[in-house]
Amino acid sequence: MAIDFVYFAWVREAIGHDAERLDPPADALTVAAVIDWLSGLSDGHKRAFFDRSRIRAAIDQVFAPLDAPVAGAREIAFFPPVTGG
Amino acid sequence: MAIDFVYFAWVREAIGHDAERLDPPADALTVAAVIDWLSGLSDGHKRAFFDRSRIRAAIDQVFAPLDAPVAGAREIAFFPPVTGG
Amino acid sequence: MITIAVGEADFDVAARLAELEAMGGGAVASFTGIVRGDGGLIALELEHYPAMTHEALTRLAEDAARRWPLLGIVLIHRVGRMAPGERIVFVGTASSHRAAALDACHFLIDWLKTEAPFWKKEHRADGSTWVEARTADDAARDRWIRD
Amino acid sequence: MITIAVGEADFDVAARLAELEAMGGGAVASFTGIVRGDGGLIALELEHYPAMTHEALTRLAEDAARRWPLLGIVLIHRVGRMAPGERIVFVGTASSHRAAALDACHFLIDWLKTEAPFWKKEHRADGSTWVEARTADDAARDRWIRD
Repeated sequence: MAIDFVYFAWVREAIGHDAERLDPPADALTVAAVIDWLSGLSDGHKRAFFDRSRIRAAIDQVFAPLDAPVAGAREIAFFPPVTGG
Repeated sequence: MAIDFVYFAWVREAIGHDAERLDPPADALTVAAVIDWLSGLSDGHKRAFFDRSRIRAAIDQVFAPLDAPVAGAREIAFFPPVTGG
Repeated sequence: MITIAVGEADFDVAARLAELEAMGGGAVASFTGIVRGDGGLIALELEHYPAMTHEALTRLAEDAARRWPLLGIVLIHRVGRMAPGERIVFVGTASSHRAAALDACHFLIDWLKTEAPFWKKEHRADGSTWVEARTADDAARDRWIRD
Repeated sequence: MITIAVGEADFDVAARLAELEAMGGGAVASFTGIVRGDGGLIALELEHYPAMTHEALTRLAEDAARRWPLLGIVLIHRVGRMAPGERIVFVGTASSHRAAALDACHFLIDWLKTEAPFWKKEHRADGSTWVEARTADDAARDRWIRD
């Protein structure tokens, strides 16, 4: 099922756009597995997700760990650790 | 030697005035001894100093415990525990 | 009363404090973050996740309201480009208890720094860099975690 | 920069915060105390020891400046008669570190409540009473005592 992917900060800059609708393979069951698949899409995606320790995610606007299941997700966001305030 | 005594809050109200210059006896060596002497001056002074646990003092504008020596003091203030802020 | 505001415009601290002062609690605390001009900073750019930000800040405020007896919470965070000296963030709290107002204010800014979807980019004459998250900020947040 | 003000007039919180924001530290914290209208309070009267107050507040601010890396401290305390809803006291701090600004602000209001020569009298329809010192305020102050 298609998922809206949204990117922020240097993740967005590396990928080159801020959103895309994609249909990950059915066996990409977790955020980490989705990242593995996304990394193969382009050099930009590969660069963005190269250092997994610096990647944070949110599923449907709620922070999620990388081992979280993605079943039913409509929107998955990837970004660096937050630096607001 | 004459000392300026100043009073605040209900200590002032009980005594009936906010300041007086008095010459305590030479053997009133501590704040507590001065209080003993002041208590004999009038009913108002007696009422003001009746509950010693509720009396605080400052010597020359610095908080002082009741057992502090009064030698050299120019101004002694008596008041309840502070309640600002 | 929880007030959340996220936007590009500067905000009126006095008006927000006046609202909190009017709540009858007697104690109002605030924290304001301002862009520092350290190291030749020309501008700070704040990016956020619009679909998530308001909800994340609301959850944060509700969490504070559960932990402390608060009468009012104001959270304001600016986004976009800001120059040194400009305000970025404001946290204000009102309570009948001064410790509640002050502790909740401290909690809110600590959590906001680590739990709200904002990212800072620093622009200098020699280029632009994304601000790295600080482990000190995580430690400040973790201070508030209770069993 | 230490600013101490004691007087009958209300004060301009926004102007004081703007001074602290302009100090370049990036972090400004404040606490404002307001007269509460609890229990039919008509007015609050603040008496102080004029010859001592300014010096006591200055010592307090200097103590905070020794404990935390502060760029600015503002302490304002009103005296005289105030109605419910009016500001009584303001503590503001500026620092390069948000925890320093917030902790110093908390310290200053805790100590001001127990170590500065002010006394409150509450006026109600049925009479006037001096406010009793609270042991909770002493406990809040003692939290900051270091060996």
